[in-house]
Amino acid sequence: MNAKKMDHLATGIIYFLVGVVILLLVAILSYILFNGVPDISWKFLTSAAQSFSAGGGIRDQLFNSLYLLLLTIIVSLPIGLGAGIYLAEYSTDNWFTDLIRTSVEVLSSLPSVVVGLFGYLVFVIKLNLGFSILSGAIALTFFNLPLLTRNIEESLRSVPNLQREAGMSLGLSHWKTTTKIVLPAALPGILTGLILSAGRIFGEAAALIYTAGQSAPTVDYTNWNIFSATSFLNPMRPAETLAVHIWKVNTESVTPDAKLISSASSAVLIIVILIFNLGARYLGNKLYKKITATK
Amino acid sequence: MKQYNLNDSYITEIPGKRALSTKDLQVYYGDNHAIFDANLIFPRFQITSLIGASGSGKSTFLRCLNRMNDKIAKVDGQILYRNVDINSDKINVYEVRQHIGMVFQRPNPFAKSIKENITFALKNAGITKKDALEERLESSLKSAALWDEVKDNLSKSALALSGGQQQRLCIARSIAMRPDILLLDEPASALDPISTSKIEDTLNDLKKDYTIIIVTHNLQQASRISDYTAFFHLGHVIEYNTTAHVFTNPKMQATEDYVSGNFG
Amino acid sequence: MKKKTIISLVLGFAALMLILTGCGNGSSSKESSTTSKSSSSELSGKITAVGSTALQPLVEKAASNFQKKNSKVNITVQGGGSGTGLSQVQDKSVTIGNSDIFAEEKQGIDSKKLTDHKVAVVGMAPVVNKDANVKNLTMDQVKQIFTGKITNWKEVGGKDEKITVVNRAKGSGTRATFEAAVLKGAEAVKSQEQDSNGTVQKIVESTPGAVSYLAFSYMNDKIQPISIDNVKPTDANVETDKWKIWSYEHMYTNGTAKGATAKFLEYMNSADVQKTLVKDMGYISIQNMKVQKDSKGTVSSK
Amino acid sequence: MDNIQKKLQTKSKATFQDYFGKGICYLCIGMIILLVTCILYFIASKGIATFTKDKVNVFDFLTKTNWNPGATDSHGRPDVGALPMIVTSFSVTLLAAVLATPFALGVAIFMSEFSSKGGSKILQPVIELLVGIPSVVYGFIGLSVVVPFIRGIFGGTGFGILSGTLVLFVMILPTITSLSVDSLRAVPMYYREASLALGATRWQTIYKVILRAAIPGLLTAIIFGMARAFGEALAVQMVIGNAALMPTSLVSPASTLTSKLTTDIGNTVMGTLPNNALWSLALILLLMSLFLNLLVKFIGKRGRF
Repeated sequence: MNAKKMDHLATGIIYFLVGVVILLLVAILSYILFNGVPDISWKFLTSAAQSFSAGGGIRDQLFNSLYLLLLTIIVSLPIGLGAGIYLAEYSTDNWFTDLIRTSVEVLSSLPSVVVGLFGYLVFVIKLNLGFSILSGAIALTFFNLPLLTRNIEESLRSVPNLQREAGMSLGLSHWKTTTKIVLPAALPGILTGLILSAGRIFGEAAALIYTAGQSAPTVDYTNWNIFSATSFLNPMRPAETLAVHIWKVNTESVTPDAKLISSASSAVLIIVILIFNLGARYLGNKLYKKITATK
Repeated sequence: MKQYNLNDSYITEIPGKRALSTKDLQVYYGDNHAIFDANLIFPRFQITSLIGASGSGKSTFLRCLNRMNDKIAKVDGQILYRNVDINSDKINVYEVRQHIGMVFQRPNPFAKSIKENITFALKNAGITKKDALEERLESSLKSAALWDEVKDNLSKSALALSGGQQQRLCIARSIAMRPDILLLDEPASALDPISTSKIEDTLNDLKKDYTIIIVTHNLQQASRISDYTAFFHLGHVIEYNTTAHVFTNPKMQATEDYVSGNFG
Repeated sequence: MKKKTIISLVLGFAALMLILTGCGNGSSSKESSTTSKSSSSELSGKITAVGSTALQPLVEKAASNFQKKNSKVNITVQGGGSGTGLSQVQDKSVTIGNSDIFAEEKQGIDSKKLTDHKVAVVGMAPVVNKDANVKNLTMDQVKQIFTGKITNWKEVGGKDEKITVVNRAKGSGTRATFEAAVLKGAEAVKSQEQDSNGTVQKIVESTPGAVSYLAFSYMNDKIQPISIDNVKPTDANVETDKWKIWSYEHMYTNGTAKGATAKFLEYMNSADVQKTLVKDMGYISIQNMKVQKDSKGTVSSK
Repeated sequence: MDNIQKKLQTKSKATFQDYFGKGICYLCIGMIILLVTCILYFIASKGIATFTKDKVNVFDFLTKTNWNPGATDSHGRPDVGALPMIVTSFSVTLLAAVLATPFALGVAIFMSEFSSKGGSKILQPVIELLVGIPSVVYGFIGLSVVVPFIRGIFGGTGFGILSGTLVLFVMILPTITSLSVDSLRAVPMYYREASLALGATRWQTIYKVILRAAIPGLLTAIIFGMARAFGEALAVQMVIGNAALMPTSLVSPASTLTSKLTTDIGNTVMGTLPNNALWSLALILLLMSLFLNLLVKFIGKRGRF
């Protein structure tokens, strides 16, 4: 077979593979959306969940998911940035760097239920954080870090070396060059990583069941005192997230409309991730343009 | 390729004030010995060209002069600047680079506005007064012959400029730091002839205030703009003399072959 | 941008440090958390109840009602499984351990240390996929099905269809109860295992020939509950022990319950909870039981 | 000594900035190492207890096929043989990776080499969207779509390795795809230009130049995917059947390490043999992924030269 024919054949195969995947994606997404969207109402989004009776909403779970996302990013992004910068800018090829890379990969391969139980015994019990958003956020950091670190490293590496040399040749410190020149240029890539990991946070259940807990006590959305037990901002309160809620209504709940709640919640979850995804991209582009002054 | 005796070299005495000199400079990339015993003296307020075939080590040598090779290569020997050996471990390399600036082969403006490209490093070096920054901005862009082209949209992204403008911006960025010495690594190789001649004009103007060391592939360029020329071959400095001598009356066979185009 | 990065870096670390140091202090001062002043009229304290997922919704709802009346009591209710509940209450990590199973039945638990509070009764029944066309079995047939002796529905008068046994997770309260009442020491056939009522319900509903067992509250019209020896699985039959497969829901405390915890457990057994929430949850009120069962399975009239 | 000479030989603000930066990086690295050490120590100490405290023979544990931690076998030893779970875990992970890799690579090549910006602009967010679908939702789709589908075609109950593989395939597809896209895009543009300029067709360029240059990145993408498959519990648990039996076919109920762990852990009491044995499963899980990591790293290193 000659090269031209091979080229056509390979192109055909790739289009076929892409077609199958697209079909699959569309099927899954429409399955979830068609099953769920008709049941989403304003009331569903804004009322509290019910244990035994129909008509419960997901207000608290939705908020908890978002808040947990925020806290997890606050905990894991700095560490991920530091580690990513180290690997991309400071590390040399030696056993220590290898050790770090292996560590990061080990973190990524931990089963979530193991992290959940570890988090339960260490954060919830030993460190006495209790079932809390904070325990959940720390546990999720375990999953978040590998993806984040790897992504930040790759994004930094993909910034041309010329930029680094430009900064260094002006007498800027390596750190300044990295943070003020290389990092902004790597921002779009870093953002992708953040979005990917955010998806994981939204969807994680097994690790949270044992750490953030599976109950959502009623909180007061007007109480801004972060230390008050009823405040919605208190990171020390237990918080059932949307994914955990879906798990719960499907496994042990006796709510009569469990099916409705779980399909509608799944759809909400997807829509929220979509909004987050697009929003983060939009903001990222805007930020990038602002930093780089491109119009 | 013809074999030349690499240990044979002709290095002329340099009269007048020296800006920078190297003594027995060796560079190794891992096990690979890239520069052998380079002993060169660069005169003040003159333009010196480094010429030689690809892989002759001229760029490597240039990058050693402001310690840009620190991370990638092992550099032995001395580099003397103001009687200080700036190749020592104890030297503050950031300070070195503020006095010995560098412009690279490909234009590499920061992804920031034109103004920020110039002022960014200045602010970081402690110049924060607005007037001072404005003054440096204008004077450096004027020196690089870019002021008239960009003065109306200084907040535009530097990436929107043409290649030649970008390279002149990079020169302006370097001289805004008011260095003593300016190192240029084939600054015009990626540019069209018009941009190239603008850059050459700029360098000629800069000569009165700066010591310039330039690596170039372009022999005409070397002969047009430089006062001294050093010829590199396989990591050895073969000949170092005034440009006129190197091009019209080379002392070494290798140099003669190279400048006459009979090389390799 | 940069400044923000630095600030967030610093803040992040500060927060982590704070947490870590805070925890150190916290763990030294923590006690099993019933810190109520019995003399004062208003209750206060922190109660953590962990364990059985089946019991969780009931306790959660009761806790929220209880807190409305006693605003200074803070109750956290979580799942995790009966085993987790029992071991954590034994370690005094939590105040109350929720369990579907007697502490005596659980390997590794020192039941003498724990005080049992039975809060509800749960009845369980075998369920089959509707396709099998079976409604009534003898106790012996059920036993033979779950020990793998009978493998086709036609052997017990149903359709010619292979039996797919779906068991519950080893060590779960539901399985322990079922095996005690039905298998009586015989070893169950190795088969699928699931650990939650909801999943079992869905699997039995959708898999032809499937058989499993569920708590009464998970019965619906898409699966077929089985009568045993012509006794229907109803609350009334459980109350008189005519229906044999039932167990208690327990809330264990380490030692005698005190203060707010005692009051809360008292509330769990009050008419308030037993008449409404327990019913809503599909459990049988402890007050309606005409008989009682001990940890060895011996039934006596009350 | 003049002012400049002095400055050259003293530390400046920039020097301290670098100390600061390095310090922060090392702190972060330290944090990661601390986390990893903590969790490794924790799982190892719990997992080893089965062998040290409960005197289970490691070899028996790895090779026996009977899992019944509550009971003892005919010799009076605890009956814990993890082989069925190990085999099943390996099977679903490898099968899912084998199945997902061509699709993921195809999509990645499409996104980085073929498509105009529009195509990947739509595909990318959609693929990222899939990462965020909770595994429990995948589990239920698996239970209500995949299991009946398999039952319809192959008979049996539909539960088993095949259903698990299909569910995992969808779950790890986005992970492998998006990481592969990253590593293909990281191949410098001039590789492509050079190859095309030499007269190579697009496919030759992709196959001989780009894929080859991206091998380490692609392998990492596959490891990350496999790691996710290895560690996935909730979704697999719903479709694999959870029977601690040696799998006899792709459609007979089986049990992975994670599904066993998730199903049973809440019902066991901390410190007892059944609980320790489950932690030993977690330890195996960890060691297996560690081993796989090292293996692929080794391959990746050889591939580069």
